[in-house]
Amino acid sequence: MSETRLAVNDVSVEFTGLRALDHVSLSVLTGEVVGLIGPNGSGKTTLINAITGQVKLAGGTITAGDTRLSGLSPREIALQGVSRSFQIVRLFNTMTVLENVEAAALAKGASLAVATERAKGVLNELGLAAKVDELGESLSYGDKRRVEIARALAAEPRFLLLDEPAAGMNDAETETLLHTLSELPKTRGLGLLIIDHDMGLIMRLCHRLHVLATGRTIAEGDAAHVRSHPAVIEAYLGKGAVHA
Amino acid sequence: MKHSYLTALILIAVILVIGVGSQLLGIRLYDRIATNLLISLVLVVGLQTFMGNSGLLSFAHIGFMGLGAYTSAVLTIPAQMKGMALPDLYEFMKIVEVSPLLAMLAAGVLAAAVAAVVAYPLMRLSDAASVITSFALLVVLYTVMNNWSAFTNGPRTLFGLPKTTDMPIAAIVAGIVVIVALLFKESRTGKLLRASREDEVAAAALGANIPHLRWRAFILAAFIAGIGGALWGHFITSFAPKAFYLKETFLIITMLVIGGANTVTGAVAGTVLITVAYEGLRSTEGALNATSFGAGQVIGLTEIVLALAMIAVMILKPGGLFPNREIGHILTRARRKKEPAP
Amino acid sequence: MLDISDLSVSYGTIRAVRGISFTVGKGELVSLLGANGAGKSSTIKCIAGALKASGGSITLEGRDITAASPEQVVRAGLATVPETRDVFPDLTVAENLMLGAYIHRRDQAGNRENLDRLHTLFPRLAERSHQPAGTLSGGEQQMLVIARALMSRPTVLLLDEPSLGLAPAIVERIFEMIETLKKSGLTILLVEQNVNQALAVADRAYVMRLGAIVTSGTADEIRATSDLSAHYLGG
Amino acid sequence: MAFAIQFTIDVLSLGGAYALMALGLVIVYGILRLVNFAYGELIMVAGYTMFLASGSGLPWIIMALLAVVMAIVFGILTDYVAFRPVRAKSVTAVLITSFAFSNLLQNAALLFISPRPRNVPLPEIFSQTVTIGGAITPVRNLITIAASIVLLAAVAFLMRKTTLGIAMRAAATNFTMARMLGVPANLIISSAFALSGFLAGVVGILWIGRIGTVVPGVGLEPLLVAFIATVIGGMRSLPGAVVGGFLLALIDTTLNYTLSQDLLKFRDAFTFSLVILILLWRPQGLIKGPASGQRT
Amino acid sequence: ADDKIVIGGALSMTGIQAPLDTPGYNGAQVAVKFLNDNGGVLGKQIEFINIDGKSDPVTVGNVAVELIDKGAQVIVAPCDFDFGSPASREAQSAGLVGISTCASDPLYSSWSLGDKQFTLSMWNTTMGATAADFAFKEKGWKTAYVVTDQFIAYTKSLSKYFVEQFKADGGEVILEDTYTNGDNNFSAQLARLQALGKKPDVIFVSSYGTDIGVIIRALREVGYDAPILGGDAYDDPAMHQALGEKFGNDVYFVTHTWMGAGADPEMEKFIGLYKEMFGKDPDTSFVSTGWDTIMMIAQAIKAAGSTDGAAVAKALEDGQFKLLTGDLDYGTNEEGHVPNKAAALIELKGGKPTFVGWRKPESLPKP
Ligand SMILES: Nc1ncnc2c1ncn2[C@@H]1O[C@H](COP(=O)(O)OP(=O)(O)OP(=O)(O)O)[C@@H](O)[C@H]1O
Ligand SMILES: Nc1ncnc2c1ncn2[C@@H]1O[C@H](COP(=O)(O)OP(=O)(O)OP(=O)(O)O)[C@@H](O)[C@H]1O
Ligand SMILES: [Mg+2]
Ligand SMILES: [Mg+2]
Repeated sequence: MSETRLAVNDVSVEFTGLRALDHVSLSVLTGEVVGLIGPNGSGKTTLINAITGQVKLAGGTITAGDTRLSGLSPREIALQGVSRSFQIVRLFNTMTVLENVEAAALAKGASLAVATERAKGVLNELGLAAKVDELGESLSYGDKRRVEIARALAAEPRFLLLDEPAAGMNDAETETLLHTLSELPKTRGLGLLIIDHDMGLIMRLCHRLHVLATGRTIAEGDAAHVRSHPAVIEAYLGKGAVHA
Repeated sequence: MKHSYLTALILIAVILVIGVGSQLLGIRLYDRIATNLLISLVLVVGLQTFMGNSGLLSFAHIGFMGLGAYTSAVLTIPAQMKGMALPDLYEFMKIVEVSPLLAMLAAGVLAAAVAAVVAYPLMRLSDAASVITSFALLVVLYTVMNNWSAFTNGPRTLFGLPKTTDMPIAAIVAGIVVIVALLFKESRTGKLLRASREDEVAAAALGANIPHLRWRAFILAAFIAGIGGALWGHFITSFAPKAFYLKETFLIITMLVIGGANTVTGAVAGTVLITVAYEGLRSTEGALNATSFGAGQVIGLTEIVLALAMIAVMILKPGGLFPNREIGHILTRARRKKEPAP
Repeated sequence: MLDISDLSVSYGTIRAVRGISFTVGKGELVSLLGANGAGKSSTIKCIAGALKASGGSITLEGRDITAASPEQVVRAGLATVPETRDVFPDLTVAENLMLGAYIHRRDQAGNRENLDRLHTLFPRLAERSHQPAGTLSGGEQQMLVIARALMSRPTVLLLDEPSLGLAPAIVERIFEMIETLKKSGLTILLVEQNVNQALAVADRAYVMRLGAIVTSGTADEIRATSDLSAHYLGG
Repeated sequence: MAFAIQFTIDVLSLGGAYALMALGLVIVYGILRLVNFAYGELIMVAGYTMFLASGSGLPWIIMALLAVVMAIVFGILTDYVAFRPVRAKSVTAVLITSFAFSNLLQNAALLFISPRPRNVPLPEIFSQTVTIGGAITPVRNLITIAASIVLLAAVAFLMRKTTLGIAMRAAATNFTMARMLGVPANLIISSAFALSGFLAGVVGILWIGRIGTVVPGVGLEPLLVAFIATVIGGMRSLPGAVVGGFLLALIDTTLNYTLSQDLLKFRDAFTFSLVILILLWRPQGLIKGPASGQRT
Repeated sequence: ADDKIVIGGALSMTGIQAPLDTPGYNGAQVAVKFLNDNGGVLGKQIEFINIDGKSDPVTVGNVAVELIDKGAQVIVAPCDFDFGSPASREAQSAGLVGISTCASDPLYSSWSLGDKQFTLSMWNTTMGATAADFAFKEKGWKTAYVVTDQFIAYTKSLSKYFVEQFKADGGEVILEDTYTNGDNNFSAQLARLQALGKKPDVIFVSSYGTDIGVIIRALREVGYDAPILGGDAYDDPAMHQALGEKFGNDVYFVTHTWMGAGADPEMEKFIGLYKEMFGKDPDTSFVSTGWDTIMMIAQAIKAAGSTDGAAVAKALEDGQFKLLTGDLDYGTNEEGHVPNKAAALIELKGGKPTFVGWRKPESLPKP
């Protein structure tokens, strides 16, 4: 499979009187894991929202391969192979886990039979096989996050954007998640953009990091580089992190 | 899905029990109540296909029922009756007289066609705006029925429809509609629509075309409502536009919500429960009135008790009797739970 | 100051907290640790009056508040930061903070002073005074919830995972703040996933597992417990 | 000229009544986000109170006060019966319970009073007319206009200048959290219903004063009007409700004056089509309320 | 139940019909008690079962079926074609006689409902013509303004026959306007009337329920003080009270009878019986329609010697009935069971009704 690039070029986003993203550029290749970190309110979630069309751009373009995503509706962007999870879980609460995941495949045009099969496959992969018949709302927090990831995967995306998938998980759960996620780029050939405040997870999972602060890029590069970048320590990691 | 077959089977059995039971008792009133119940079932299950799957409250459903009833009336009232029943009818329509079955189909198609045209732009609205527009649509439909004297005889009672609906016909239509609703729920459109009901943003982010999905469900619901209207028209044989307005709208919405809007089982359960409760209470009220104590003055007791019961059900089961899972699903799960996993 | 004795909490048939007892002394910072689902949040909510206890008693400064309503508990001087980031999404940041001071709504001057103090602690909230709270970023919401609780000028503060979803630098700041608050004489009960940081600020700690307290001691004693992670990870 | 004056007075007096109806509904609907179908019955309660008091020989103003008090009492009762038990559970459940409560009150009126229209006492001033610039208009209409202005100002003050409005919105969105901040949420929500009842009471007196009689179904029309006005004006804003009321009156009156007799029958169809168009154009209503906290 | 005669009623106790049907129901109860106290009919006691028709044609139809199920041998249908006809249609298909207490639209005929169906009321041909003759011939009012509520067959045809007769008499209708029941807003009609620039000699308002009062007030308030004329829907004490001393003047209406001295020799006896049962005076002529319906049914059953539908229908066709609402002689089945009857004229003075007298037009418009 040839490599494709999800490219964010010089993107700005504005809310009433507030520049949440200020000329940000970033790219994710298929097969690659990119970490997006930054202080609270630095615009990380907003960047994902911008890529998936949930907020309008005030400037810049976003492309996936040769296709221009900016200006398209969330639906059209999804059909271009970009899937996401949400910082605050958004499951289909009164549908079963299986139906939750099937929906993603159906939305991409799969037939009923194909969708069921694909959903079951993905759920197995994420260790949720025993929960297929439960309702979304009855799951524990960690399971909910996993179903969200399964749902995004069932859409067979080229690019997967995850917003704080490990929040609220304990160390053991985070470890399992790390393992699952690190396999994805290889087995599915997708590009992964991940936001999280768990530095342990981010440092071990990501090939490259991108750091935002108040809507601007303050650093990018590999883990070691970013970790020792003074601006990043100042704005994000804090002095304590240096010893950790 | 195995449990969907089971659900269909059970719901059809319920319809059969209602139908056969009412005949065995040999009381004409029960036959009438049963037929009425089955027609309500058509309407409530029809409403479920839209409201249950999309999660949007629709007030306009009864309006489409009215459309169906009047369409069928205009098509089937015998030519010699039309002079009296529809004095203002356009000349060329006066000679039209088709078979009730054909008219019923035409009623469904017309209702669906009108729904398709007017509802398309409305389907992108959600929340309060969608509730109000559907409500406004009901008022518009009602106003048209109430005033387009040529076709409806205005606000006045229209009469002369041939009485062709009986219990077996109503049961057959109800059975078909239940199956259609179950199929629709499990169809691609149905599943995606349910996803959008739970979370619009997430569903759109998956690539679901929400307005379009809603639109399809709305047309289906209107089609069923049109059929239901025709069925009802040929059962009652005389009615006025008031029969397609707020009171009836609330009644079917109540039936659906009490039963559980998200499931077809709920639609059936709610219809049966409310009908039985209503008829039971009404005969109690009648009996009270017959005693010298009540002396014909006990008015509205039925509604009062029913209202209290509704409040009680909503407090105890806010999602309705069958909030999420169909009966077949519940039973298969219960069985699986009993056989402990090896 | 805060005495919990034999407290139980149930959700229907699920018994989330099974007869726990502990105390938090005046000016003390006590940490409550435990794996997911151990019953920490349930305990907090019960003390705050948002959940009814199914057994046992809660006393605040010698006053029995077991059956008190949440309103009464706040008026008795106890404020809560729940784990669920419950901002009022449609209200602005300023309005959220204003509600935090609901019980002092007559004392406008005092509130303004308190607000200024919190604005220096969380400058972001000052910048965003007129933004609807629901549109804040996750971390900003967390800051708002903490600030709002402090607007009621409590003598006892319950904090349920205050660092959730916050950037490392902010987490650091929060813990600095907690220490400052403690120094100012506030009594604090802290629930945290981040054990090391929690123990770094706590005087004493209790470890919960499956609704019961399994270990307790000073922060140093707990840190020294070798099987802590076994309890902590719910192994 | 006389025509223009007549038209203006017609619009203003109808609009004043509509605006008041909408204001009473928007307190509950716009702030608590709950549709109170029993709102119309509060108007009915005010009417029947007047009827029941009419034999007492009390001065009219006392009867009117009594009517308003009863509407307030029933407003609070609505909260206790239909809203409090299900509020937290589901929006549709609330819809059904409030509808059921509305049915309950209507049928109680049927059972305990009468299905037949009952007369309400009206003060002399309600049937007097004045001539303004050549147009004759009942004094009642002027009272309605004045009442709508005064009450709107009073409610706006209450909501803006006191913590009450904010506390109401907080209690409505997250009940438990509001209580954990010391907000007596139950009391606050009940007070919203009381306020709604108060406005319904005033509307009841003015509206029924137009008709002269009260029947169990008298509340339906005000409810519908209030509902529509609230929605087109802006569901989350008090001024929106008032603007909606006047706008609806303007639409109604204009159609009344301009449509030919054949088309006039369809007036409601035109009005409601317009409502649909407005909502398609601005789903939030004409006047935006305070910004909503929705984001992804 | 061979030992009693069951009469089923679908009269509306609730809804817009209640002001017409509840008094009828009360009157019927007085009649039933009177008959039973005096030995019943054909030696059998009469049982009158009424189930609320709720002013809804669908409910009325359902109720009729229920009544027939319960053994009703005659059906008493509610007023007016729109609400009453479903009951009559059910009665007809069960082979029973159905009688409406006060439906006055000529659609309430054997032509449209079947050979066993009757109405106790005069038709609107009589009611409209009476009003027209009274206006033009007696009072000399030459120009009329007519408002027609599109609500039901009754409101429409009453205006139609009034206009036909008024024109035939030589009068001029300066404006015919329509109104829809429940509108509560009469400003458009007023605007059109004002635009005409002429004041009519008489205003004919055919409407229903509380709306009549609203319209009259609206007209009076803006200075139209011409006499107002209408049909039996005006015969509602609540409306009279609502108009009160101020507006309840110069209003005339045609109705079934006068509930006081001078209308009928039997009236005093009836009022006595009514008072005994309900503790107050009857306040509308609809009370008499209920009494009359039951008494007429009893008389017809006596004449027929059985409760058989065909026999009773024949007895009704053949009989002459002396009623509180005037003498009644039905036409044959071919003539549609036209009720040949006189009408009572009432005037409102200071909000109180007074009896003007009985009228029977010489010629009637064709139904
Ligand atoms: N709809 C909106 N209206 C106004 N401001 C907004 C809106 N959405 C986001 N913001 C602001 O934009 C900024 C960026 O928010 P964003 O959610 O992207 O932050 P983040 O980097 O994801 O932070 P966190 O780590 O706390 O989740 C924040 O300051 C937030 O308050
Ligand atoms: N609303 C509820 N209904 C039913 N069970 C609940 C509810 N809330 C919590 N529980 C159950 O009660 C137990 C204790 O939950 P609690 O939230 O107190 O745990 P916790 O220690 O705070 O965990 P975490 O670290 O994940 O926040 C869990 O088993 C949980 O599943
Ligand atoms: Mg974020
Ligand atoms: Mg917790």
